[in-house]
Formats: sequence, structure tokens, C-alpha cells
Amino acid sequence: MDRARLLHLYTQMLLIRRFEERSAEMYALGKIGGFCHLYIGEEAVAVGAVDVLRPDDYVFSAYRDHGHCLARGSDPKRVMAELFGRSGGLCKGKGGSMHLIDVERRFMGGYAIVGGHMPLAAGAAFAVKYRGGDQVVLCFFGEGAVPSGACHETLNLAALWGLPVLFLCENNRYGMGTPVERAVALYTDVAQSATAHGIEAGRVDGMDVLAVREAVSKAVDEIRTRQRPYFLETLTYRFLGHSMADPAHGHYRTKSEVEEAKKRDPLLLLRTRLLAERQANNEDFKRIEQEVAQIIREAVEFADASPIPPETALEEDVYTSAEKGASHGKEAWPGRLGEGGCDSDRGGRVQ
Amino acid sequence: MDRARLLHLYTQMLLIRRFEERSAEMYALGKIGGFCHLYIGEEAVAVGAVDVLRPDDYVFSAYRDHGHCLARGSDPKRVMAELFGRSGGLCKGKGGSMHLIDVERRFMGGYAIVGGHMPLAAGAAFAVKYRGGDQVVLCFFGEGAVPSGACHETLNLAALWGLPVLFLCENNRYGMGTPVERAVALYTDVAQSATAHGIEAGRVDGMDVLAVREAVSKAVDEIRTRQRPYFLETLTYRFLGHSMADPAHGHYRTKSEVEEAKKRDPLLLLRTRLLAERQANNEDFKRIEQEVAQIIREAVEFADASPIPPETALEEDVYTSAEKGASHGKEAWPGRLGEGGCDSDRGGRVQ
Amino acid sequence: MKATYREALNQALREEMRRDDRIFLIGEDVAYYQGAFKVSKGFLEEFGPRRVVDTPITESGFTGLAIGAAMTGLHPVVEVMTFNFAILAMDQIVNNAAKIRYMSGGQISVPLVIRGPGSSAHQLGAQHSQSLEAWFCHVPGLKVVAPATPYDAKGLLKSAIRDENPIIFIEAQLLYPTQGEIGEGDYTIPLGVAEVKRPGTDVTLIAYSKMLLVALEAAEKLAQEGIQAEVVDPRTLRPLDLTTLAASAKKTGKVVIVEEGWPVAGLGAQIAESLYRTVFDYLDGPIIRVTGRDVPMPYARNLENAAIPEVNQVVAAVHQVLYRN
Amino acid sequence: MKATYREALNQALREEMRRDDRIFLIGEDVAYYQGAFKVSKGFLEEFGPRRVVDTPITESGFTGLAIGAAMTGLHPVVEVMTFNFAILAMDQIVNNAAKIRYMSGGQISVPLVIRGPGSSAHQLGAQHSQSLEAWFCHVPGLKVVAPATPYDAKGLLKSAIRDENPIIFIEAQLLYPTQGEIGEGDYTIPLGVAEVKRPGTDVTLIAYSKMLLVALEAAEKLAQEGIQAEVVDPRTLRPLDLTTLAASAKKTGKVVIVEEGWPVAGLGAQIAESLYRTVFDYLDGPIIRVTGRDVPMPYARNLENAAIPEVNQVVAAVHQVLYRN
Ligand SMILES: Cc1ncc(C[n+]2csc(CCOP(=O)(O)OP(=O)(O)O)c2C)c(N)n1
Ligand SMILES: Cc1ncc(C[n+]2csc(CCOP(=O)(O)OP(=O)(O)O)c2C)c(N)n1
Ligand SMILES: [Mg+2]
Ligand SMILES: [Mg+2]
Repeated sequence: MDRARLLHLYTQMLLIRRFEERSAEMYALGKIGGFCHLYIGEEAVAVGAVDVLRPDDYVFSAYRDHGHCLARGSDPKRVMAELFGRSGGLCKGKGGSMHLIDVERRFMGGYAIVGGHMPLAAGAAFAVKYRGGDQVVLCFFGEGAVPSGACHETLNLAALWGLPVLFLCENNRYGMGTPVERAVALYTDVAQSATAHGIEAGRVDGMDVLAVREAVSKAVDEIRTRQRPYFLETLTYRFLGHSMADPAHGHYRTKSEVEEAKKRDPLLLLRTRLLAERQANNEDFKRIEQEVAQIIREAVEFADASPIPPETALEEDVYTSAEKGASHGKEAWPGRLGEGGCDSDRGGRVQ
Repeated sequence: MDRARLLHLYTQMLLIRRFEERSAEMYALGKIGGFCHLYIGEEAVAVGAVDVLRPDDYVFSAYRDHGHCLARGSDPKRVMAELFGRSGGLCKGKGGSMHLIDVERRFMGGYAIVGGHMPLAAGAAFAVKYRGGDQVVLCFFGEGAVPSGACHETLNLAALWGLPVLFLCENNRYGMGTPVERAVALYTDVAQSATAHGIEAGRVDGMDVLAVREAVSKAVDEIRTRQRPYFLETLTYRFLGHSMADPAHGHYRTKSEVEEAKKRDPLLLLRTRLLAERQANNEDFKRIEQEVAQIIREAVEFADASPIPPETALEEDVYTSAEKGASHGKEAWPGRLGEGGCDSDRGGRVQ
Repeated sequence: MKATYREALNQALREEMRRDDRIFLIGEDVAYYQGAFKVSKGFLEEFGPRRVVDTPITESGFTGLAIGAAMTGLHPVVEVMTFNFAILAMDQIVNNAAKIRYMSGGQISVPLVIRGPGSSAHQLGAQHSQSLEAWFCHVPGLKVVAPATPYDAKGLLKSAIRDENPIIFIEAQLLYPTQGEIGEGDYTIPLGVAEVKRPGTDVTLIAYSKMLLVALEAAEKLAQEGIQAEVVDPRTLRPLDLTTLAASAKKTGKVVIVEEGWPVAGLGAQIAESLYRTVFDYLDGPIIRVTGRDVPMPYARNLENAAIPEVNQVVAAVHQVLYRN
Repeated sequence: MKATYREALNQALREEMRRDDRIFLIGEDVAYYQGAFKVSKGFLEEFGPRRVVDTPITESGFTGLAIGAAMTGLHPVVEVMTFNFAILAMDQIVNNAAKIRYMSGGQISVPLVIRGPGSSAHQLGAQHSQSLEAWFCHVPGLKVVAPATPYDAKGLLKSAIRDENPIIFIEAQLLYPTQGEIGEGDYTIPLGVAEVKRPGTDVTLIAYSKMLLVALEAAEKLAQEGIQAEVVDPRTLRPLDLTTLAASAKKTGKVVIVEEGWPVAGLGAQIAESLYRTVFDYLDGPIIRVTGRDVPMPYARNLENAAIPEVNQVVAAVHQVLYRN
């Protein structure tokens, strides 16, 4: 792989790392609210996987989605603005941390019901096949989603109909405070859940961005050409708590376990390797660090400057009046109950 | 196996066969209503499996449950009365064909949402283990339920917690009009759905009652002693339509396929074998036929004579007022909305 | 031209699928089996397995899949064999279909129709006999349609399919064989517009789906007593055409609402509350709701009949609103 | 003795588990993690993994499992991490827990409590902020409880656990840290009994769960204007204590209902409809409902605040019922 690409991968991972660190600060300052799940420690998975995709491929993620969204190339400014709940955000501030969506980049979100987004990814793949296209759908999910009914129903449908989906399991060993050993009966090999449905599966070191990239590009080629799903388990680890509300190591894991894992920090691994292979020197990393710092600074500035959504935004985007064919009463009727009409007004505001 | 037992197995299968044939007639006469799913062709599975159980073991089934209920020893009179919707029925006529329940025999039902009863079976097993008992839970379900989320979530929980359940899949090749090849991606080996969760699995000829009995007794011993679930796939076939509303062979299967399958009629197989082995002669079979005919006749007579439920039954059994601990307002309050109080009266009757 | 409710649905779906290749039908036994209730008769032959898709029994999976397909440019029509099974897909319907447009700030729409029979048929028992329209109507982002006649079924299904929002389209097993005039060829009926099915002056009867037939029969009986009942069918349950309902209530001052579902927090409670709020001063007395009984559906025929609203109950309710005290 | 809502729940559950070995707690992260909101703090230590059971993320599976355990003699308390996830278990709750007793003709009961936080917290977004009590109240066979104070939380949870029916017990994330007097030791509060939280004569405010606090604050403001609002908390939403609500409505003749959920087919519609039916002639004008807005919950703080009922809206609603035209 050429040097530029390698540095690009490093830059992407660093961008996510610094973005998340800044997000934590912004959360502490109360500029970000709600549940906020950081991706620190898992950067190699998103960066290695997404780097392989074409612009017209689709990406679906769960609620720990900042990294996937940034790796897909979404503007950090608009991502930070979304976390701030501002109108300049990707979703005009209506989605938030768990629901980042950037349709232009075919980053389809950002979902907060564990396993609930997997059928959607299969649906995007169904549409691709229906149209005779050759796009691939990349679906990220945690190992905690593996035993869910939605996951298994999806795997069976994808296998049955030969849908072009890469099911990418981010096995970071924990679902909130529950270790995989107490969640998945066959925790030693969660990919069995896919092979049980006749889906080919593999496993890769999720801390090694190059290994991830290679495994994913093999899988994606296979999916694109053979039109069938693939399941890839990535072994990774979350360095911080489950969410900002959760300490880095609660009752459920030890400080030493976390420290141990940090020795294989994906950024450290790549940096060491690039230095060893003389593909990059400290100057390069210093420059990258500065470039990234600049991007993050601008992102926060943009988010801070972005106005909060106008009150009128509250009732927008519930329904679309766009339609094909003859018009049929999509206009806002007086006294139309349940179309953001008088009833909900009466409900919400009274004067 | 001794002769008496062999003849008992034959008698049980014949009882189910004749009961179902008569049910079809009663349905045609309008004495049975709703959806009615007959078990004809699959008798060996219920009879061979249930014969192994102890009285204190539990049995759960789906909506094609007449056979399982009769095999468990429920009184044919009360089963037929339930199908007739009479107060003498197992459930006082409130359950019907799809919801036969006989707690005395630990036949826990009878459920009409495909896959929906599987978690209940795991729950009964959880309770057994919680109490330190050694009972086993037998859970019947069709191959159509295998890809369902409820099935997979249940298999994972049962494996994870070592619950004493026998998951008995009745693979009769079709879920309504859909052949297993178009429903389960890995249709050649549906048991993979269990092994994926670390559950030991096996397969047996579901038309051979002795084979079923042997496989189930091995499995049940294993479950009872080792306290862990087992998955058994039985290969069987339904001779009639999916339900009384469905022709024996619709668009989805050929007459010849059905005829072919009938050559391995479970009753025919056992009968031929017993005759060949000189364990029984035609006299025996004639006698059994007469005994069964008598039982069926009495069942229909009983059902016919059993009164329809009184109107007062309509609002009974929604809630129980039984409770431990201090009394806290379980009495019927005036104007208690939603406790079968005035509102529902007003709703249902107006005068 | 005369047609059954079933044929009307078949025509609407067939005509729309001919018009637009993005539309496909997906559900259990919709293709080879032609639909559990034969609504998709002939579809597999005409459109082939690409556009008429049989599914495994995984409502959450294939409903979510359809939502994903809708998000990326297709127009799925999901057939739930009955709406009882849609309960298994509730998370997909409520958390994804209904909210994705809003959560994405309007970037994504979900043009999707989920259709199939709701309510009871004959003696299907507790798990197969329920009316859950109130649940769906509760959810912003969804539209809910429940036609009672073949004519409305065809026109409303076409509108639902042409709509870019997720639509819950509730049919009824007992309506499939009912006959009616559906005219010729292509027509649509706007969503959100109620219709006065029988004009009257003395009392307003509000009913939808199967219960419209009960209300009309009651109106017939009442006419013989010289009571002119106006029967109004909302047809679309969300958005609800309050304007039309209120106009009738204002005129008659007396309202009876007939619904098959459970009484507590049923849709009739909302319709009543909306009417009280809008025409309180015109009402001579309280609105009466005739609803299904507040119990799981019993299997026994006599109990089931007692649990579902029938004509004489509606007549009695009208007498009550007409002659209070 | 003073305690937080969280501690009150912890005490009630702990005392009941000490009393009866058949009771166990099951849910995601209830054991080692001590509960996502720490309601089961200390339980694993005291009761061990046999009675405090962590589950995989399979709501349908473990809720159904708990129902099966209840059917066979145990008394499970299921903690749903939030009620948003109970949507995934809806089929188990509605088709099994609520109906098995009826379908079996009374042979089986399902003594089960499903508890966890409902409604919104701060900026949790559309998929994590919804109030679904109307759905549960719609279903015969279920009872629905929604305490607002630590005292009620403890007494009602004990009653719910001692009840032999399936109970939906709805808490609220924003109530967990709230403080209140809970007295000493063992006491229960009967299900189905409302309480007048603040006596008044001019107008009746009906509110439950988090919204009770909003209503009480509004009543305080109104008192400064010389308006004496009577605040009534149903506490149990099904069965609803219509007797107490109607008595207050009859006395004041003016009613405002405050609920956080979506307006269409929300529980407030049912409460209003029941009151209209029972005390129509005593009402001076239409009941006003102050509800959450008819939209999925937005993330942005200002929009979320605008979507949830607040004190000044309740005050405005009271002004509206007091000074019509
Ligand atoms: C259906 C459902 N149940 C529970 C939750 C609460 N919850 C949020 S994240 C989470 C753990 C998920 O773990 P995993 O899938 O491994 O993803 P990770 O957080 O490790 O990235 C849980 C239980 C949820 N969001 N959805
Ligand atoms: C969740 C759900 N979806 C759909 C149905 C409608 N339905 C009833 S039986 C059936 C086929 C089930 O096939 P299988 O599990 O193989 O059992 P069999 O009828 O062959 O005994 C279907 C789709 C249902 N009852 N439940
Ligand atoms: Mg994880
Ligand atoms: Mg089958």
C-alpha cells in the first residue's frame, strides 16, 4: 500500500480519536447532551473497513456512530454541530449523537435500538439487487446485537436471498456492563451465528487497521462479485466507558484489563509500524496532528456558531408532502387530527 | 420394548388419527370454527416423544396441538368439547383449537403466534432449574418457526443458562404454502440454528414412532442429568392441508408428493412391523380400532351434550383476584375503568 | 363495475405495480400461495418472483428489510398475513419507519405500505382477533387507513401506495368477500378525507372498517322508527378528518361511535375527545361509544358474538343518546 | 424517612425478595452492573446470581422466558432498561402475558411485573424518548402503574409484586433522583386507587408520573393568582380510579389533563372521554389536554423542551378552562 494511503488511514483514525476526545470535553461542558457513546479504541475498525468502499456503497451503524460517520467522510463541522443540537448539524439537530445520518455519503445512520438497524441494511442490499446494481452495504453492529432476534432474522433473509451485505461485528467484549461470555452462548465464536444461516464468516484483529482493511476488501470483492452476504468479526476494545454516563471501568472490568488493551492502541500500532518501516517520520505525525487539531478546532467553532433550530423545525419533517401521482389531500387541513394540526398544537401549546 | 407398550403407542397414534378425522367432519358440519390445523401424518412425533416423559414434565406446543394434547393424555371428551367451544372444554371453550391447555397434565398449550411459545418453554425450564427440580420441558414447533427471532433468542438463552428443554422441531417441509427451502437459508440442516448457539442437536425419522421414542428418550435422559438443552429435528409430513381452510395440495405441492409421503404413514409403518414381528395380529388391530372408535364417539357425544358457555363467562378469567400478602383493592370498584367495570359494559352492551 | 373488496385490493395493487417498477409486494405466502386470503391472486404469474416475494416467518426482519428498501428508493408493499403479527414488527414500524424521516432532518423518506387484515374473523381466538388501530394512530410519522367498502379499498390503497410516507392499511377478513360498485379503471381517494355514507339529521353514527356495515344496518333499522341517522366513515384514521366529523356532530348534536376494538384507550376515545373539544356547546349529551368488550377474544361462538358490537347495541345506543333520562 | 424514588424502588424490591424466594429480578445489566439506573444496587451481593439475572439483549426472549416462569410458579420482576425496548417484547406481553389466563379458562395466571423507565429524559432522541402507557392500557389482562413520588413508588411496587396479574410498572429516569418522605418499613398502596395530591376547588388537574410534578408546580403558580387547583394523580392507569377523578371533576366543573405522551389516542383522551361520559352535566366547558407534541422526540434541547408539556402551558390551559371566551 502506498505511503499516502497509509498516512491517510492514520489521519482518519487520529481525526476520530481527537474528535471523540473533544466530544467528551463538550459533553462535560453541557454542550452535548443525551447519551453519547465514544469510539475511542475502535478507530481501526471503522477506518479500515470504510476505506475499502465506493462512494455509492451504503453504510449503516448503531448508536456508537461518530467514528463510522467521520470515516465515511462526513464533515466534522456538521457532525459536531449535530452533537450540539444545532441547525447546522447533519440532521438539523434533530438526530443527535445516536442518529447521525448523511445521505449524500450514503451514511444511512445511526440507530439506537440494538439490532434494529440490521434489517434496514438488508433492505438497502435488497434494493441494490432489485435494481441490478453492484453496490455493497456495510453494516456495523456490536457483539451485543448478535443474539438478538433482529440479527438472526436478518442473517437468514440475507443468506436466503443472496443480499450484498457485509455484516461487520465489532466485538469489543462488552455490551454495556455485560461481557460477551454472559450474553452469547457460543461466545468463543460469535460468527457461528452467521454460518448457522449458511453465511461465510471470518475474524480479524480489529486493532490493526491494515488487517481490517485487507479482510474487508477481500470480503467486499467477494460480496460484490458473488452477490452474497459475508460476516466479519473484528476483535476490538472500547477504552472508555459504555457512554459518557459510564466510568471507564465499572464493576464489570478491571483497570488493568483496560490498561492492557491500551497497549494495542490502533493508532500506536500503525504509528510504530510506519516508523519502523520508515514510511513516515515524527515530522509527518506532528504535521498530521496539527492538521487534525485544526479540523477539530474549526468543527467546534462551527458548531458553536451554528444557530439552535427554530421552533418551526419542531413540526417539520414528520411527514413529507412529496408524492408521485395525483394529489390527494396532503395539504394541511384545518382540524386534521394527527397531521401536526390543531390537536397537536392544542396539545403542545395552549393560548 | 414390550408388546403392551408397542400396542399402546399404536393406540395413541390411532386415537389421534381418528380424532382428527372426526374433527374434520365436525368442522364441515360447523360444530368446530375458526382455524383448525390437523395433525394427520405427524402422529408418530407427538406419541413417540410424549411417551418418554414423566407426569411432572412440561409440554408446550404451537397451534397444531390436538395431537400433542391427546398424546399427553388429556381427555378426548374435553378436547373435543373445547373445539366445539363448550363449557365442558379444557379451557371452558375460551381457548379453542389453537389454544388447548391442560395444566393438570402440565400441557401448557397451545399457542398461535409462530415461535411465540418458545420463550415460554424456556421459562418453565428456568423455573425448574431455579427450584432445583429435575423436570424436563418438551417444546414442539414447526420448521417454519426456526428462522424467527423468538426461536433464536430462546435457543441462546437456553444454552447460556443450561436450561432443561428439548426443542423438538417438527419439520414437515412446509410452513403453510412455503417449503422449507424458501424459508430457512440452511434448509438442508435446520439444526444448525441450534448448534450455532452451542446446543447439541440430532435428527430422526418422524414417521417411525419407535425411532422418535428412542431419540427423544436419549435426549431427555441427557437433558435431565446434564441440565442442558437439546435440539431434535424430526422429519415428518402433513397429509392434509395447512388448516381446514386449505386444500390437501395447493399450488405449493403436488398430489403425487403427498401420495408418496403417505406410503410412509406412521400407523402403517408400525402396524406392518408389529405384524411382521408377530407382536400383534389383525384381531388386535380390530380390537384397538373398536376401542378408539368408542372413545371418539363418546368424545363427540360429550361435546355435543356440553352446554355453551354462559354469557357471564365472557368477563371471567381476565384478571385473578387471588393474591399473596395484604389486600390491596382487588375488589371490583364502582367505576373502575379497565377492570371489566362499567366502561367495558357500556362498551359492550348498551341498554 | 361490481367487485369484491378482495378484488378491489387486487386491482389497485396490480394497477400500481404495472405503473411503477419500484413497487413490490413482500410477505408470507404472497407469491406461490397467492396470499393467505388470496389478495395477490395472479401476481406471481404477472410480475414474477422479483416483485412478488415470499418471506420466512420473520415479521420483524422482512418489515425492517422493506423499510430499508424504501429508504433507498423502492416502494414496498408489505403484506402482514394478519395485523396480529405486525406486533412482532412494532419496533421496526414505530422506531424506524415512523421516525427516520424526522431523525434525519428530512433527508430520508420511507414510502411504504403495510397492509393486511385486522380485527376479528370467526372464532380465531384471542391471539388472532384484535384491533390495534389505536396503537398505530398514536404514532406521529404514520398514517392509518381502514376502508370499509370495495370502492374505498381500491381508491385508498392507490393513494396509500402513491404516498411517500409509511402507511398502515388495515383490511378485514370478513370484508374480503363483500361486494360493491367500484367503477372503472384508475381513481384515487385522498387520504384524510371522511365520507358521509348515509345522510341524516337526528344522530351521527361514526364507524369505520367492518363496523361501518353494522352502523349502516342500524341506521336502516332506525329509519323504520323514523330516526334519521347520519353515518360517517372517517376511512383514514390518521390523519383524522375532524372537519367532516365535527360538521355532522354539530348538525345532529348527538353522537354514537362504533368500533370493534377494546374500549380502554381505543380510537373512539380520541374521536370523542376531539369532538367534545370542537363542538362541546352543540352536544345535547355525552357521546356514546359502542366498542368491543374489554376482554381477550374468546373462542366460543356465543361469547365471541357477545364480545363484538352488533346492530342492536348500536340501535340501543342511539336510543340512549336520543332519549336521555 | 426520606428517600429518593430510586431508593424507594430498591427498598420495595429488596423487601419483597427477602419475603418470597419465588421473586427474582431479570433484565439487562441488573446484576453486575447494578442496573442501568442503579435501581438494583446491592442486589447481586445480597441475593446472588440465581435471583438477580443479567440477560443478553433479547427483550422478546427474556420477557417471554419470565412469562413462562410465572406460568409455572415463580414471580419474576422484569427490568426493561427502558420501556422503549419493551416494544420488542410487545407480542410476548400482549399475546401471552395478558391473554394466557383467559385462553386457559382460568387455569394459569401470570404473576409478573415488567418495570423500567418510560417517557423522555434529557435529549435521548426519538428512539429513546416515548411514552407508551396508552398502548398498555388498551390491553385487557394487563394492569398499568405509573407512580410519581418515592412514597407511591414503594407502596405500589410492593402491591404490583404481590398481585397475581401481569403488571406494567412505568417509572421515569428523571424521577429516580427525586426525594420524598417514604415512612418506615413495609406498606402497600392498593392498585387502582387515585390520590388527590393537592386539594382545590376551582379546577381539576389530572396528571401522573413526571407530569404530576409539572401539575403541582402549576398549581402553586395558580395559587398565587388566587386559583385553587385540585391536583389528582391516578397513580394506577389501568384499572383507572374513575370514581375519584369524577368526584373532583364534578366538584370543580373544569378539568385539565396533563400527559407527556403523544396527543393522538393518548391516555388523556380516554380519561377525558370517561369523565365526559360520567359527569357531562357538571362540566362548564370542554376538558383541555396538555400533551407532548405530535412529533417524534427531537434531539436539540430547545426543540425537546418545546415538545414536552411545561408549567406555563398548564397554567395557560387552566386560564383557558376558567375564562372561556
Ligand atoms: C433493544 C435494546 N435493548 C437495550 C438497549 C440498551 N443498550 C444500549 S447499548 C447496549 C449494549 C450494546 O452492546 P454492543 O452491541 O456490544 O455495542 P457496544 O456498545 O459494545 O458498541 C444496550 C444494552 C438498546 N439500546 N436496545
Ligand atoms: C408470527 C406469525 N406469523 C404468521 C403466522 C401465520 N401462520 C400460521 S401457521 C404458519 C406456518 C407455520 O409453519 P410451521 O412452523 O412449519 O408449522 P406447521 O404448520 O408446518 O406445523 C403461518 C405463517 C403466525 N401464526 N404467526
Ligand atoms: Mg460490545
Ligand atoms: Mg412445517
